[in-house]
Amino acid sequence: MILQHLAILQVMLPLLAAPLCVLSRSPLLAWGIAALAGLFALAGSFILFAQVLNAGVISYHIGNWAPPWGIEFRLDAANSFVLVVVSLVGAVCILYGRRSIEREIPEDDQPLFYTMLLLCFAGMLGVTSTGDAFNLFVFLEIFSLSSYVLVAMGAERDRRALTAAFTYLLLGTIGATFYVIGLGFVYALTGTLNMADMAVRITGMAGSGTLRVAFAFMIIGMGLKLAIFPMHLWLPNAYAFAPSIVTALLAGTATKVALYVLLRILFTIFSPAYPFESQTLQYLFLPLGLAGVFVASIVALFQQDVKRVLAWSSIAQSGYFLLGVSFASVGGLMASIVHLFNHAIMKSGLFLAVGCVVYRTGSCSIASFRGLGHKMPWTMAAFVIGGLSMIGIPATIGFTSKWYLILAALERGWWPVAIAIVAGSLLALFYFGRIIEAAYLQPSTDDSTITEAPLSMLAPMWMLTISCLALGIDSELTVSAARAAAEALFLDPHAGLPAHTGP
Amino acid sequence: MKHHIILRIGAKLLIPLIMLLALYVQFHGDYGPGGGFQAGVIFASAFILYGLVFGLGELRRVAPLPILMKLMAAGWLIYIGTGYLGLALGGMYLDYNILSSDPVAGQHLGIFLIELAVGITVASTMLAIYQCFNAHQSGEMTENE
Amino acid sequence: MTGIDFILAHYNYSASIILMALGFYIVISRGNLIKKIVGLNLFQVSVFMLYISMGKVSGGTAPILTGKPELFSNPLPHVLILTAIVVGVATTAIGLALIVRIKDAYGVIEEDEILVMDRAREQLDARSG
Amino acid sequence: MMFALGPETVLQLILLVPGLGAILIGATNRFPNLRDALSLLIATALCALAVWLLLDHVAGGIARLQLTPIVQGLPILFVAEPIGLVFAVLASALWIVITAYSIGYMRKNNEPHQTRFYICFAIAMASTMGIALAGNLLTLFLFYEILTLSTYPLVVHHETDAARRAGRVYLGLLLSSSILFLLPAIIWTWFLAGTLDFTRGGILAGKIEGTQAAILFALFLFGAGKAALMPLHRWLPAAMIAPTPVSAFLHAVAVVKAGVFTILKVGVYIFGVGFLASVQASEWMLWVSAFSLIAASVIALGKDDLKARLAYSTIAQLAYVTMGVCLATVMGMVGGAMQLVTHALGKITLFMCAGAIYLATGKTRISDMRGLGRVMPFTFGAFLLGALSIIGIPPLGGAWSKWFLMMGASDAGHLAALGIWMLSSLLSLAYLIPLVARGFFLPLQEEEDRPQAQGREISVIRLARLREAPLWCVVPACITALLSVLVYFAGPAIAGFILPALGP
Repeated sequence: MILQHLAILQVMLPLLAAPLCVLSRSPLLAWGIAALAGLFALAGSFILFAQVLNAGVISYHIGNWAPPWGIEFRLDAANSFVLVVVSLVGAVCILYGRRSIEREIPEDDQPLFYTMLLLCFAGMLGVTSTGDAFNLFVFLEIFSLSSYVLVAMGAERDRRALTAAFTYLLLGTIGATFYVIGLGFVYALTGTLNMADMAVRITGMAGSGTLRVAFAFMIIGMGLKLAIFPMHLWLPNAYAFAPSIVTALLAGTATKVALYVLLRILFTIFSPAYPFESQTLQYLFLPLGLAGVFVASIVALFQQDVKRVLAWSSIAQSGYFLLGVSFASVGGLMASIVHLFNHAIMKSGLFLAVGCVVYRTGSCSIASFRGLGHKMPWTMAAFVIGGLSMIGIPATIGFTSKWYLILAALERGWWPVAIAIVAGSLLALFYFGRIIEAAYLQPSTDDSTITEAPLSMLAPMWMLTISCLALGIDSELTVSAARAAAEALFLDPHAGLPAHTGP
Repeated sequence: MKHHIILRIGAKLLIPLIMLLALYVQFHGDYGPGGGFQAGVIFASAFILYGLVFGLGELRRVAPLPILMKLMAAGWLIYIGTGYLGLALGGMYLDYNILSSDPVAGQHLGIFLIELAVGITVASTMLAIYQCFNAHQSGEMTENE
Repeated sequence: MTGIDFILAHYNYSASIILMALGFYIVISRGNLIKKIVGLNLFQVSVFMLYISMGKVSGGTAPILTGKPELFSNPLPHVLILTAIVVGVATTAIGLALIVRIKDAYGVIEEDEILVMDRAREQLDARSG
Repeated sequence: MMFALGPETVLQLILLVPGLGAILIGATNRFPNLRDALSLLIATALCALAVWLLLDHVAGGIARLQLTPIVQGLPILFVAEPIGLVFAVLASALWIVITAYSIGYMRKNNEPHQTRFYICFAIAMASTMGIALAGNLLTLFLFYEILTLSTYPLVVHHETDAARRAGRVYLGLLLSSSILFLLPAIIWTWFLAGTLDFTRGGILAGKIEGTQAAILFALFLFGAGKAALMPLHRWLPAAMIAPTPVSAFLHAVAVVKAGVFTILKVGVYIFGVGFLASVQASEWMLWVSAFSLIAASVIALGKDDLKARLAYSTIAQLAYVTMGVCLATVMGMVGGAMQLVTHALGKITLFMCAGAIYLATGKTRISDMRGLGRVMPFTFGAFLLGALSIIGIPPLGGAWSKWFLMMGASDAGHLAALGIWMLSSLLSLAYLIPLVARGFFLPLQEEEDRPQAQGREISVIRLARLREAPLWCVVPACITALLSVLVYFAGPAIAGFILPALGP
């Protein structure tokens, strides 16, 4: 029975676990509940992904109302892959979180913190799973609202977390509202909220001005959530001042989910065949992506705080996503999705490593990294591997991403873009070089007894680090999954409305 | 405001009526206009009025924050649980038809449970928000989460 | 259809757009955090209005089944917006809660003053780090 | 497994031995003697394996090992082919020598972090083997990057500010050039040819032409930043900050050799000699490398610091290989491969001698080394042999590489190249020989100051005054110097071994 209903249980189990955390008094119990829910989601996402690859699209009708009238959870190769990404990062972050949260959150608030964490997690899973555009908005807001709270929880360490959360709230809400406006126009045109149905009904309306306006609103809305270059202002502070674990979770999943929604809008609801979209891709996304890569990377060079360096690097990586999308080809889309997965793994791993440093030193400025290479060898080794991956050294997953991005650029014949991609990854060399050099080659300023982080933090972090290497050496798994996802999005958006269903 | 006798009498007269209205809106929700959201807010407003007139201390005596937190979670659990009930009975998630032998009765039951869950959560949440903000303003509480 | 007629025929759109622009302007231009939240609410409400006015069918009644054939307005946008309103309330609540905490931490709720304090802090960090 | 040595097993072992060796060395951190013995043992085992593979190939065996794909359709692939085998045997043999030398040098000098030093050495060696035996460009690139990263800790060994700065230049230039030029070149090739396997006769024929081919070729040449083609040579002098064994390792065994080896492989197996000649992609790169050759020689003349002079000499000598490839003739390629071997032997000798001089006297400047030949005759003798080999005077190995290169130039009808090489030979004579001459024929610096030494006949070598460096340092230098002589006699055999690989 569980297997038949996995599509919904995947989301609803974390959502059930969240109120249980409210009721549980002890932080340890709350953590246990959260960890169980996370692990369940992880296992479930893998099973679902396998099911989708074997048997095709899964469509789950909530309340037994058939789509397009009822809300449908619709899993194809694309979103079941994103589901794996989200639940993997989420589960690892929750497992890792106990000690880190003990240090950074007051004890009374910890069960509520886990509640918010689970809500955020469930929201992201919901956004990824649902096939209904408005339901998507609802889940998006569940995840966004809880992430505002989570970011603000960093105020224990630094009061700037509050203003960061406030800015995030303003821009996030504006983004979500933009999405709703766009959705309203599409609804007015088509009378449906089911994304697959919408896509079918839109065909032939490409000339409609309303449709274009709707497209613009939805794209800008998601652009804000994804922190596309000129709309990234909320991100650096939110990442820098949030509790470590929240930063790792958000960096690994939040922008990925937003990217997924963007892909849905671009390739499922709309299609690059529409002139306004292909123009948007080429004349808006391409330059913005490039600008994002360079501007954010250069800003990252001058940051004094490691979390901020990584945050700006995340904005730069959003630029890469955008580049992949802007190629409007299966190759580009695949590169984008490969990068989505890879970046989630490596960036979360990096932020978790920073979390270990914060746990021991209480700070994450580059100065506090001095000499840590000798004092926290395992943490810093994970950090170095993550950094190498971000630079794109072969045998790490970052290399695979770059490879496919450049290949996609060459397929389109866009030489300068290919050059820009490698040049951008070089900048990563310099901003990571600074941190790693400080960690290994500079003597630590104080002789306090800083030791290695506890095993309960190291083990989950190293799970990500090892997958960072293993999937870099053998990329068959991720790449074929991403190819299936890209093809599902690009080639076959309208196929098979009534898919095989549950009972 | 202890000395404002008119306010106190007025409030005492009004509060039961407000609550009654809330209940009406709540239980009428599956037939006509109304439902858990509206009813929850109305219900909470009765308490808020009580708090305004008789003071925060009184309000916290009749609706303590820890209880409100538990109620919030409880409403939430009822909602999710109704969904799982559908699963347990062999239907889809949130499948109301399956809840009773007659699908129409099942729909009634299902929506009733859902609205009840929403009502409880909304009422307790509104009250909790009010209490937190109010407590903060009068400096009676430093931590408001 | 001339321009004026077009605008008049779609006055609900115009109203929404004006409200939206107002709200957005307030969010951007006001330094006071509470006013920003007010602007945000205005912005959201404009969208709610847009949806509800779209669902209205002229002459239609509330969709309550009475057994007689009647002209109904589309109930779905109302249901959607009910959800959106709840989301809006939640956003406002979190926003206000944040403002309360910001007032505690900084003593002010004016954006520019907070920025000045943050900058000073950053410079201090840079000097010590 | 050890008893049924198949080619594939040996290929696996050749990669595993230094890798596992690194772990073992790390595990024996507390026991320096055991650790050093282990290092030597691993080096010897590796050399034996490489020789086994070479003999197997001579006997007609084809060793091939395919692992998981890094990207779709591109597995990690190892294939034993002549040029790679020569490089592998050379590098592993020199690793033994250099390990022995490091043991002497590091102990005498009381260097810190010795375990880290040996671990990084072993990892670098593993990646060198990976480069030598790579069966496709991507595998080569993978190990090329690992080599860069694993030698970085060696370069910054002293962890001083100066070392940090040098390390930045080293890592920055090598990684930048490989990511900025080599990676796009590889992806471009993959895009054009649909394969990256090293194939006899090249894979690009007919896929690209004209200016584009020239650009691709240039990307490869500059991308292999380890080949230190000007203007990407700055990392080599910068890396001189490292302990001398590291410098020797960088110059002779692994890093720069990996660079020119990459260029050779690209020339032979990606473009193919015939195709390279027919599209004339390499003409202007020939001039770039010629400039690099002359300019580096001239700079070397002006350097007083011995290691810096040797560094610029390396840049010049590497340009020989690049020029040989750019000539796009079979003989030019053979010359390039020979130059790889003979320069390795010659330069490692020179560096070990420089280290020995530093250990014995603490001197680094050439002008201070007057008369030292009289107290360190073996060191200076070895230095002389190495220098002569690099200049290209028979009966030393270097003569063969110059010979084949010049044949290549005349095959291509490229007289200008001949002229440049003659000029550069003169220049190398001018920057290498004076040191030896001063060492042997001028009075010792300290003796000049003593009045009683003046006017007296000083015999060239007086045994009583010998002040050689430790045996661990001198003997390896002498061995490699003798090997340089030996290679002269093995020259035709090596050329004959490589030649079949170059045909279409």
